[in-house]
Amino acid sequence: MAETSPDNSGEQLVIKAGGGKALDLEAIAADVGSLWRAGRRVVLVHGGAETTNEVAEQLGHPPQFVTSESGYSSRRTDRRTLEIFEMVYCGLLNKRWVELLQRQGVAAVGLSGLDGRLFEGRRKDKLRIRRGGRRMVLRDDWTGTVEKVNGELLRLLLGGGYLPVLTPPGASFDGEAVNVDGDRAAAALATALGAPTLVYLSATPGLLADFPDEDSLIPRFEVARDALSGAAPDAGLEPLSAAAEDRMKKKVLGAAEALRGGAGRIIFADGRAERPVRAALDGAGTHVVVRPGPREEAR
Amino acid sequence: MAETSPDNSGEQLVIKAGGGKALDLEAIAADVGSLWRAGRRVVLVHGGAETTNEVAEQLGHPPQFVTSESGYSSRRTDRRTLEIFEMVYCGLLNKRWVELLQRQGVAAVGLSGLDGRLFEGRRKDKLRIRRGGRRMVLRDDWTGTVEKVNGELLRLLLGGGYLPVLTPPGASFDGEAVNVDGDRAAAALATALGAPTLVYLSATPGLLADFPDEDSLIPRFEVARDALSGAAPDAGLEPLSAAAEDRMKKKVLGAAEALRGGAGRIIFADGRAERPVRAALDGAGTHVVVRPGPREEAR
Amino acid sequence: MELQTVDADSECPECFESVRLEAVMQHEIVQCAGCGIDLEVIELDPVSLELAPEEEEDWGE
Amino acid sequence: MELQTVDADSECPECFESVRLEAVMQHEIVQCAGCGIDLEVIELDPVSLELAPEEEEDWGE
Repeated sequence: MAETSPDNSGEQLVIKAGGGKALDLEAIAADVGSLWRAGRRVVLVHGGAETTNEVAEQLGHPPQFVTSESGYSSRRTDRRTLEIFEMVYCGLLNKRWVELLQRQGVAAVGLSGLDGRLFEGRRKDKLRIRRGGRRMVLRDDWTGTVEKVNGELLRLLLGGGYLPVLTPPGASFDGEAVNVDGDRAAAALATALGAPTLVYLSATPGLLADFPDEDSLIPRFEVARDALSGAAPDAGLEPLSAAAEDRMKKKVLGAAEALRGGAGRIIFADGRAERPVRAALDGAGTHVVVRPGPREEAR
Repeated sequence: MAETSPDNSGEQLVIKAGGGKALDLEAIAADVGSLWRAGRRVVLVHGGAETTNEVAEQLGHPPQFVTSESGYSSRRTDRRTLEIFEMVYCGLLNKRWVELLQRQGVAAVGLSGLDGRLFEGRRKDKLRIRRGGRRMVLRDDWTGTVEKVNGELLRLLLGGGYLPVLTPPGASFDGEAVNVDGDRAAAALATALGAPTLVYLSATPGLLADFPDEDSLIPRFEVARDALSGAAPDAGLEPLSAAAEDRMKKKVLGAAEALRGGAGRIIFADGRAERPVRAALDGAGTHVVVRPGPREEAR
Repeated sequence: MELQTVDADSECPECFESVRLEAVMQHEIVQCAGCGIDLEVIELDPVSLELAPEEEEDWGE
Repeated sequence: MELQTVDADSECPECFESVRLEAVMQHEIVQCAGCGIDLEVIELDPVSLELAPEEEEDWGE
């Protein structure tokens, strides 16, 4: 293990738990509960893609995925899909997480990014996509970016002793519900709260140099602060995003954004492990850290 | 119109909007938005029974209703039903209300009674029911009472300038999600906040002396404070609960509870009307008021 | 699938009088002829009886 | 239901050169041979073209 984490319980911790059904929600909730009872202030962001696909099928509105011109795959989010997305993310899964935490004695409060405009940004109602060799414009899409985080509402809740459990969707500047990327929202959240550590939990040990070989775990990656300010969205972390497969790519972009926003440490860890958050804080998974540059005062 | 409401914008207002699809959510949201912008502090509670039945059918888990031994009909809430209930109440409808209000420029925050244990009570995992002439014990039921309201979290949000949009489920004392009656939760909420006025909006002009004749609207019902403290749950309002048909009976029980808790005025008004809340505050619908008794200091 | 019913003789856990059960279902509430208390049919095979849970003021949801 | 495609001649709204469209679909992006700008096929019958929306840095959800 590279380092054992000092029990800096005062420090803010942001955890993004992936949506995969391989994750043991109960184990993660128990771990977060013990951190919270030890005084650690935590904000949890969760996903739900896999379950949303299943429910969409059952409701006869199967999910459609489109590939954006720049090659990223995303969920076609027409209004009906957005409503199914809300039912699963905000209804089923958000309240499942809150219930699991409440049963651990944690004062969990579940909110979406629409509530109090916790995640706010621009609605991209037109998408340029590739479909069957054609370039197309896709209209009536309900997806958006995360450009602002309502840190004031979060501090209000954290100050009141609550543990915010957050989920997409977010809000457009006009107050519309928009499907936003949870990994990127978690990065914006870490920046807004000045959280030194952001932990991404998913169904893999961490970033793998040779996917899917789980023994090729990259334990640590140091980046110089000024390397982060390049033009590319993954500036400074290019080797990591090159190695990352599709869904992980977005988490690496999130990591780059969080590091640019001032976070000192991003951990990609295994959400299936025993006490996954503690293990991550104690060194497990891939630790992406900013190498303190000459101008860098102690963080 | 019996009375025009003084624009006591400081006073707390609790609104319970029924779940019926006949209600014009957009019109109600616009009306609430204008009250909120005028400085009125509002908490909205919403239902969702009708939509839940539809989604339960689509998901192949059709709703089952049971009649309790004391004759009240309620939704059989096994775990699968509870999850569908959460998807519709907390996912689809709660975020629809929040979105409608956000688009009106209102800082709406959607929460269930599970979040921060806003509605907390005892889980009734065993129900005594009548089925086909038999008396039965129904186990594995996820319904509960509302005995405590987290007024502190609500005041935190209201103080921060937010408009809480609340929905069942509630939380059991063990932190489990339980299906609770929204009308009764609204009554407990009014009591916890010391709100002088509770407005029930539903798809009918108000309480009807001769259901379903909409011209038989009861405009006003005065009750002496000490008549409220009888043993029966509808003590003091017996004539109203006698006239009320099934779903309205529960709202009358809620009204009795809110009046016992200190509310001064309960209004049963038509959620389909133009500016339904303003109309209700200005005298429309059935106004149930406490006749100030001799010991009653000015409210 | 028609729910299973059973005829059987059992004993009241409260007053130990014998209780005659006719075409009862699992979780059905029956009244003891001896002491009048409400009993719940917990199991059918073999039949087992327990005091039925208290009737709670219940508004239903 | 196979999506409708159309062959047609139209005019680039940017440089007013004529634009030859072959088997295009509604909302398809085509490039103007004259000025190279991206155009969107807004309507098929009659064909209408507009500047295609900017390509946004899009991570997708």
